[in-house]
Amino acid sequence: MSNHVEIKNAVIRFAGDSGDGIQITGSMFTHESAILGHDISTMPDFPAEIRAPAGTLAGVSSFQLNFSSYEIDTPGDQPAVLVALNPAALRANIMDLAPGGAIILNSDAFTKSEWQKAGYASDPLADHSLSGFKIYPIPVSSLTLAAVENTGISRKQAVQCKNMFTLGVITWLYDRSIEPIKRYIDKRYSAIRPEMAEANKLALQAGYNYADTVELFTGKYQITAAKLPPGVYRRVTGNEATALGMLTASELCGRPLFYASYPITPASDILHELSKLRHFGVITMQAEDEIAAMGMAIGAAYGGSLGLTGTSGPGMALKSEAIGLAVMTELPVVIINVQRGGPSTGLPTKTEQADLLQAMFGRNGESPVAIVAPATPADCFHMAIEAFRIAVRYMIPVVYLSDGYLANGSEPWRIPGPEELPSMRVKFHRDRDMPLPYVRDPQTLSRPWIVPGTPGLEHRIGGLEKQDGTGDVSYNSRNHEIMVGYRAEKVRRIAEVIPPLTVSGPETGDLLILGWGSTYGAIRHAAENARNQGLSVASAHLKYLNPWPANTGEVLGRYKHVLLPELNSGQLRMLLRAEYLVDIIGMNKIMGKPFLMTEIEEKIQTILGGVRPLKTAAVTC
Amino acid sequence: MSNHVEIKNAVIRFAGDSGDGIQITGSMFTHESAILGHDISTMPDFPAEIRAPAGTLAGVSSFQLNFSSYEIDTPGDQPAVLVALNPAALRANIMDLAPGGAIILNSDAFTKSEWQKAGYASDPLADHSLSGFKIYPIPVSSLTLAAVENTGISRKQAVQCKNMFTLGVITWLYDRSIEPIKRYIDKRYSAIRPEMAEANKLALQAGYNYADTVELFTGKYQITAAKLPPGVYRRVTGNEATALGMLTASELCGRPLFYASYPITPASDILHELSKLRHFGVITMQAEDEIAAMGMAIGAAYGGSLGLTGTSGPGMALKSEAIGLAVMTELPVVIINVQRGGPSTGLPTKTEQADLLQAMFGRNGESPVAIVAPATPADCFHMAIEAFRIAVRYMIPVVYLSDGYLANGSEPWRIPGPEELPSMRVKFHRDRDMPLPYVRDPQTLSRPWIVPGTPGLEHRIGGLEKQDGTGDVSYNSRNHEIMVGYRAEKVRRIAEVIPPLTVSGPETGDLLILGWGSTYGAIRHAAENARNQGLSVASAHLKYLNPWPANTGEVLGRYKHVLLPELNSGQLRMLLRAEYLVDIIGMNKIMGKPFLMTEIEEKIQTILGGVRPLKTAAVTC
Amino acid sequence: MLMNEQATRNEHVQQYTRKDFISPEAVRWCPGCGDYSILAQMQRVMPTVCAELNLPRENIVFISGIGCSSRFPYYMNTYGFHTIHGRAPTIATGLAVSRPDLQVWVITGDGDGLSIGANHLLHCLRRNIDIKIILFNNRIYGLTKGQYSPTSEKGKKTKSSPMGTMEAPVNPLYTAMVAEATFVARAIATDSDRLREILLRAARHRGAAFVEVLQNCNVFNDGAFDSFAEKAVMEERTLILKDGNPLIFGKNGDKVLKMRGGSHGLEFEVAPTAETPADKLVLHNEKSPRNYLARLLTTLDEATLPVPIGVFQAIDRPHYGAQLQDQIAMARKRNGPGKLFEHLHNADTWSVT
Amino acid sequence: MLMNEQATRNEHVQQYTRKDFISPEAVRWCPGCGDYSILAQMQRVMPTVCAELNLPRENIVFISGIGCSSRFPYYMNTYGFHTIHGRAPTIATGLAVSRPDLQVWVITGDGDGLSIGANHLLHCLRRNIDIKIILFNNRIYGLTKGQYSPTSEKGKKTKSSPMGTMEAPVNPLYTAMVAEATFVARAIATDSDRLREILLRAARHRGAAFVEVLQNCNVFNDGAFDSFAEKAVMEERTLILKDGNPLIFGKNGDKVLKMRGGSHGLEFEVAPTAETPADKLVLHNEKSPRNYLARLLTTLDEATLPVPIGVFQAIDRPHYGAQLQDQIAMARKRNGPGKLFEHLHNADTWSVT
Ligand SMILES: Cc1ncc(C[n+]2csc(CCOP(=O)(O)OP(=O)(O)O)c2C)c(N)n1
Ligand SMILES: Cc1ncc(C[n+]2csc(CCOP(=O)(O)OP(=O)(O)O)c2C)c(N)n1
Ligand code: SF4
Ligand code: SF4
Ligand SMILES: [Mg+2]
Ligand SMILES: [Mg+2]
Repeated sequence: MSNHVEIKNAVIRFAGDSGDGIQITGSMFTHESAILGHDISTMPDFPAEIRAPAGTLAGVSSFQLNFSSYEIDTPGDQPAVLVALNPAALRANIMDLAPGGAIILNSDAFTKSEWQKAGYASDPLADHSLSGFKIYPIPVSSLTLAAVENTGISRKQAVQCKNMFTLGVITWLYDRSIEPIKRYIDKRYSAIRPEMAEANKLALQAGYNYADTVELFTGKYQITAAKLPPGVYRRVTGNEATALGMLTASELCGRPLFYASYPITPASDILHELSKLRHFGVITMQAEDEIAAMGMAIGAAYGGSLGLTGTSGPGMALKSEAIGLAVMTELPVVIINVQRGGPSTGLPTKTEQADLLQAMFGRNGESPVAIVAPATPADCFHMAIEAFRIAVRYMIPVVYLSDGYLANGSEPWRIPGPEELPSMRVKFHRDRDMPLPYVRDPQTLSRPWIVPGTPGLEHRIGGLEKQDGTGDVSYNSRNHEIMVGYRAEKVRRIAEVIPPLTVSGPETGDLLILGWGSTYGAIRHAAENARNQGLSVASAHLKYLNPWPANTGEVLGRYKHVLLPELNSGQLRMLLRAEYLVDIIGMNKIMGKPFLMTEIEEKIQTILGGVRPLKTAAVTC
Repeated sequence: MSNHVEIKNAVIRFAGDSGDGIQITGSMFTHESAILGHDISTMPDFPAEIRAPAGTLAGVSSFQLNFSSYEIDTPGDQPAVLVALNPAALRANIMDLAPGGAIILNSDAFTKSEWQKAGYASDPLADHSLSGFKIYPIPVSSLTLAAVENTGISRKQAVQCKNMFTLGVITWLYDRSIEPIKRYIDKRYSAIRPEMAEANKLALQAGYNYADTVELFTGKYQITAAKLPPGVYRRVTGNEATALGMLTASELCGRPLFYASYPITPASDILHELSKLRHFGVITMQAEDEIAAMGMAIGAAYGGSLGLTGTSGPGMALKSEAIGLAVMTELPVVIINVQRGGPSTGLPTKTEQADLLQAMFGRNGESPVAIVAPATPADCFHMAIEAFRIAVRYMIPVVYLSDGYLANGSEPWRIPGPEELPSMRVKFHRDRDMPLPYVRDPQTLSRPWIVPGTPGLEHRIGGLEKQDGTGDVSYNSRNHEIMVGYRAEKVRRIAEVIPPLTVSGPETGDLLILGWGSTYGAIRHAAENARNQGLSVASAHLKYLNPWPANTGEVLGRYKHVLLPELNSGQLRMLLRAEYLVDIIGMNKIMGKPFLMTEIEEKIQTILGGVRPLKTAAVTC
Repeated sequence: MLMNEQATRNEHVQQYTRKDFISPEAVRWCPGCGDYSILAQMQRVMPTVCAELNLPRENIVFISGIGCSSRFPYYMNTYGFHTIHGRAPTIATGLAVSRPDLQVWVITGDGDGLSIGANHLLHCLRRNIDIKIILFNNRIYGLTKGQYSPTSEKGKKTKSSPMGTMEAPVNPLYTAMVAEATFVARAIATDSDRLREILLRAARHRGAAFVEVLQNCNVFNDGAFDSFAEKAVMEERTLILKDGNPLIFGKNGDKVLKMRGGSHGLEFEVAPTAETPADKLVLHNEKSPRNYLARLLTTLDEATLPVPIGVFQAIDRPHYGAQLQDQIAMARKRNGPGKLFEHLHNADTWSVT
Repeated sequence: MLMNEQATRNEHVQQYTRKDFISPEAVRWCPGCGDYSILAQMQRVMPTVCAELNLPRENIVFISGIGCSSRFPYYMNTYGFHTIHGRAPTIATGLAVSRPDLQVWVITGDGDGLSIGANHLLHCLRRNIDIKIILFNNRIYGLTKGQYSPTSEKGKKTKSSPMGTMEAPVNPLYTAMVAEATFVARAIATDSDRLREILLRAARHRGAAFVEVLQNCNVFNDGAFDSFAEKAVMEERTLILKDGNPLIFGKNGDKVLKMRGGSHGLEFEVAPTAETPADKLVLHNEKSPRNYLARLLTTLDEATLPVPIGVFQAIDRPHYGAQLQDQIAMARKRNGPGKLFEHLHNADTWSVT
């Protein structure tokens, strides 16, 4: 039983009913893994209902964690271990489990009525449907109840401790100490609910002891710490990192942050995070709807704050008219869209990348905005700062495209020092001798930021076309064309201040896999694996989507094939094809789920197994 | 003075203050021209303000008419005659006048204060700035006052008659009788304002007599009637034809028309027209905003009516979330967007084609809709019917893209007979044995239209992703992908029932000029002119924008060059380039004004004068 | 001419039972949620509604926005449309106006109906569209997991207001009154008999009916209405409105609500019934269209005065759809029924041969 | 920490004249439009506002939506923002809350503010945002050339309602009252002295002020207010509200407005002043926060009762911005002022070396 197996990474998924505390269990184990120096990446998944009927497929909640001794960027394709607290959790997750993977399950929950509720026709533990896996049935419910018997909590509360029991089992399995978790429980819950904290610790210990005693498992797994760059780390979800990045942008600019938002999944947590920051002078407002939130952000930007609003797809649709106003009045507003499955209300808790074209074109008239998209949860911090750096420098609305997978997923984040952050102090225009609000900076083409309260520069702006220079209303034809041109050119010039597109892997070769947004990890590692197999495959990631880095066309031209995996039907692909007339190969998944590395690896095989060569026409136009 | 000059067409522009009755004058003359058998095409232009200060440039209103002995489709590039009732009208329009053109002006209005108000530094009649034109100064104001002296109307009213005086002059100039206009005045105004009708007729007569007597002009112009296809004609503006087409669609389908709209320029007239049709059972509702109007149309479509809503760009932005609901619930709604200059409030009374990409992509998620666009004011009738034909057959929202130029422009319309109209009777699904709202027709992929009130088919629909077949809520990944696929494929299949793209001119050749929407006339005639000069130039017009006719790619491939003039920065061009990887040449004008034929002709010269050859890569993808 | 074939209702509608209104869809609210009771009462009252109004089940439609409450239509075995956030009244308007043969219900929440959707609510009430609106007020955002709503009490600490909210709450019923709603009522989700009675009265009303149902969200705002809706205190803390009756409440009707005028304007006060002469009692009147008292009753301070339950107002005013049908009839009388080809030619035409 | 440098106001503000508030932009309303008078009074009152509140001109901002009325900001020589249809209150909210040093005015129309934008109006009033909202009510859509508006009288025939409208009109002031506006007033565009007085009082108010100005659109709805706003009848047909005074109006104050209770609820009636004992007179009270009388005064039937003009309500309630600053101060007291890098590290961290 002291059989120690050294492995490089582990992918484990906790699954149970929405009420089973799965997200908390996952989080705690993740936290501990991070502290132990592993690289981590997580993916929670929960139903759109607050709490669907217990025991049904609709009510299953899950949390997947990949922790590793090397650098990772995805929560892993297939869990090697599945913890299933009831039959529904088993049924909803079994298809993702790696062949031969381990299932740790709560045997108490596999009663006939329960497996029927989950939609099984026969007892999955009795029929042979699970024969390809290693099964570890544990009477979790009854053991937990026994463990917490004397704490004086109610039976309902006692049952709720079963997640801690399984956490104890898992902790043992990966050869860890349970002490840090106990400390964590104490720190978080002792003060508020001491008897529950006590019960949780007892259940945890019981699970650990059980695994240690019962000889259920043939061995323990050991994973060494990952070699991450030196520094101080914390774990962040994408939404947390976004909130921190926006705060940081505000401090770097020396302008207050103003966040207006209307709650919507999966963006609400950004509102929750930022509303805790009153001591920074951060203003948050829960608006009556998304239109109002956009209007408020515009008003704040007009007054010299960093105007920020955040939402998800349907809310983005509502903001579109007002975003047009920000385009016309050239005010620096950042709009966060944490994308989810669409169209319409769609799949609120699932991830998708299908709002790119909405961000590009979802307004009347020629109405260009800048667009950025973070690649990983931790990258959200960086790209949030970038969004405001562009917005204030170019006096332009910037759309920041996150998604559900980034928003709720987490990874370790090395906290940067002040010297690592860009300098982006803003200055308002105060020169009374140049009182024209639409005279442009010759380099950036941005108009001056003149805020009310500045003496001598009183002026009027609005949504009607403006006269070049003066900003007065103008219906002049020629002027309209000029102004449309300026607004477009201003976006193009942003390319001057964003980093070029870089590739991982060979600088030229057979295949470039291009990505944007949350597909980063799967793409990068799939390409790496392909290279390890001797294939000539590079990967590159577009974090700036309007404009693209100046060298984008050139990079695309260096490879025989370009593959573009997207969680949509080919939105970026269409834009790149139109611009560069390059026959980019699409790879599209619209299932509310991220790509698996293996899916991309298979696609690489198909392409390099000898399909159509890249057809290139004019590379410029 | 009986010097009769036979000409083929005449382009004349009336211009004056907003309060001068310019639009009425233009309309009357147009009307008479149409009745005389000319082909006509008109273009009104008026300020965004209801009535800007008299005498200023901002207050100038104008109306251009092209009437002709042959078939025309544009109001003409450059007027040969400009009627200017004040200095501001002169100044705002002079740059469009053809070299050597005639200016008929109200000399009474050229006082110092008036020409200063118009922004002239010196008297334009005294300096030599107008030397390139023929000037006919007439003291219109005083002659009018004298003519109506004894009718007992107020001075203010008397002054208002001066437009009729100029109409008299013009009527003489084109060798017409004024009797039809008198009859028209009688018919329209005698009953309501008899003294004004009388005064108007007197002023008209006075103008006519003046021209006849004063020997101001060197001759009269005669234009023979155009050879239009036989039939009964009436004049229609695009908005009128749209309203008539929608009514006709309703009658053809045998389903009531329900129109909900929120007033907005230049779409409001559709609401005004349709609200006169209560006796057809047409329901119109002025909604509280555009979102509500869209919601109402969806509700009506759900109930089995033809659900229709109409707006312009900013209103379209507001509707976007609800359009997504129609996409998800697959209900046949038609959304009219009478495009105007953007972005934001933009140029409300000017025309533009910059909302195509908004129509395509302005929603969250993968949310495809069908798109059609009429080519001329009269074509609005036909395309309105097409919009509903597609909507009900495919159970899909259809965007109908008109624009300000079509909406307010007019031309003769041959009224079709019943036998010329498509049959499109709709049937609701009533089969109790197949109670599934998302089971698809194998051919069209459309789901059945099951309306409330149908016994045994009670079901629930909504904006969440639906289970294939049952329509139940489904968060299943695979199902989501299937449904996204169906919604996209459904749009593609529409290509099966729309006419192929046809060309005017050679079937293969050096240049194809492709257009969409209101650019039709300018493109067609420019291409015709080029052919007359021996160039190998064809033209084709896309009236179906999503999907395109099935042969579109094939047609594009038959020409060395493809030119795509658009009143935007290249929106259709981008889509076509992405789809066919063809290096289409863009020609873009964003000035709130339609293309001139000559502009396109010049572009043809530039291209066929020998520039870059067409680069083609894969034609499919 | 193009009248709906559904426009004529069945002569005799079948007898339904509660079960006929239970849809096959599994209910997905949290255990203990107040929504269950509202659903149950609706399902129980529907057979009566159908019988009374001679309405077949297929002519009933439930339309909702987004929120926990807005899942309601899935569970009713009628036609149902779960639309988008805040817009249910607009979709219901299009349906009700174009299909006068249907009975259209709108289900909404305090966020759906009073935050993002308040404007539509307002306009559909003043249009007096023939729809029955049930607003589930739990004073919280349930579906998005616990942010404050427009009806949350001032100072409430939630995920989005960690230091407390700063806005005055919206009063749903008073807002409905101002919007000229013709039927205005309040019920409590757990007070099932009265809830059913009120749903039935809403169903009978022609025109826009607005019903606020106070509903406990036991996950994010547990006990929000306990101070007056708990069994033990309800009699003392609520005032059951009865048309034509004085505003008496409390055990054995021992208390009465009165108005007091004076130099500081008008105010309400509670007095012992015994000490109030009968002719000084104000009587509740549902049917007076300019009844200020009914309006003011919607505004009582919950902390110090009893909470009125029941029908505040139920007046007869032609609804939008009816007026529209009148216009159609009048237009047909004036112009004859529309004839398409005549109409296309109804302009200054000319012939080319 | 990141407080605005503008937050401190000038010690002594220069003396302005009316001319200082006239912008160079040419005014583009129709000749005879009621908007001119409102503009003139605003420009005339501004020097007083600035002097009284020690406010420099550059700290004044006018924000509008879309409509004829919403062109207003172009003509004021202050900061101005002509936004989009119906959304001015939202933009003003963002500005006012983030810049407490500014005085923010919102200019809106009956369509802009009560049709597409009513929801924002409602929410910004209940938040008591420190902005002054002037709604130009001409009971018509001017800029889009003559469709009916939410305040158009029922049955009105317009381009979009050729057979007459069917909806009950919105009552702007009553709606503002329900939305818990802290300052509510009505003026008539042509009644210049009183208009100026009311604008001044709105300017002085801290919190959301709502002023309805009745404005004639002589092109599309001429004479809409003649029945009571014409010089000849005004004294008889309007009731000038004065705080602490009875509701007396008419020549020499010969008439009085009274309330009547009874079995049919509460109603208003007009009586001769002479026949009404002084102690039976209700007194107008602007400042009582739960003053039902003030609310009801917004609802008088225009045809049969006098039209009240003046300030209906002016109560003191902490505005949103002030409460927010309190929260910021409290948070700083509790946590110290935010320090970025401390905050970034304020989590469970670990070191990799
Ligand atoms: C346009 C849009 N914005 C936001 C949301 C997110 N959202 C869903 S329900 C809801 C509020 C629900 O509150 P309420 O109406 O009170 O319903 P409850 O869940 O409390 O029954 C919100 C903000 C959405 N679905 N769509
Ligand atoms: C989103 C949007 N919808 C519609 C319009 C068109 N529109 C401009 S002003 C207006 C109504 C104006 O009425 P009101 O607010 O009463 O102002 P008034 O012109 O009467 O002063 C409308 C519908 C618009 N500009 N934007
Ligand atoms: S979150 Fe609240 S309102 Fe929603 S289902 Fe659960 S208990 Fe009910
Ligand atoms: S249309 Fe009416 S409101 Fe608009 S400017 Fe003219 S008179 Fe004034
Ligand atoms: Mg709620
Ligand atoms: Mg108005």
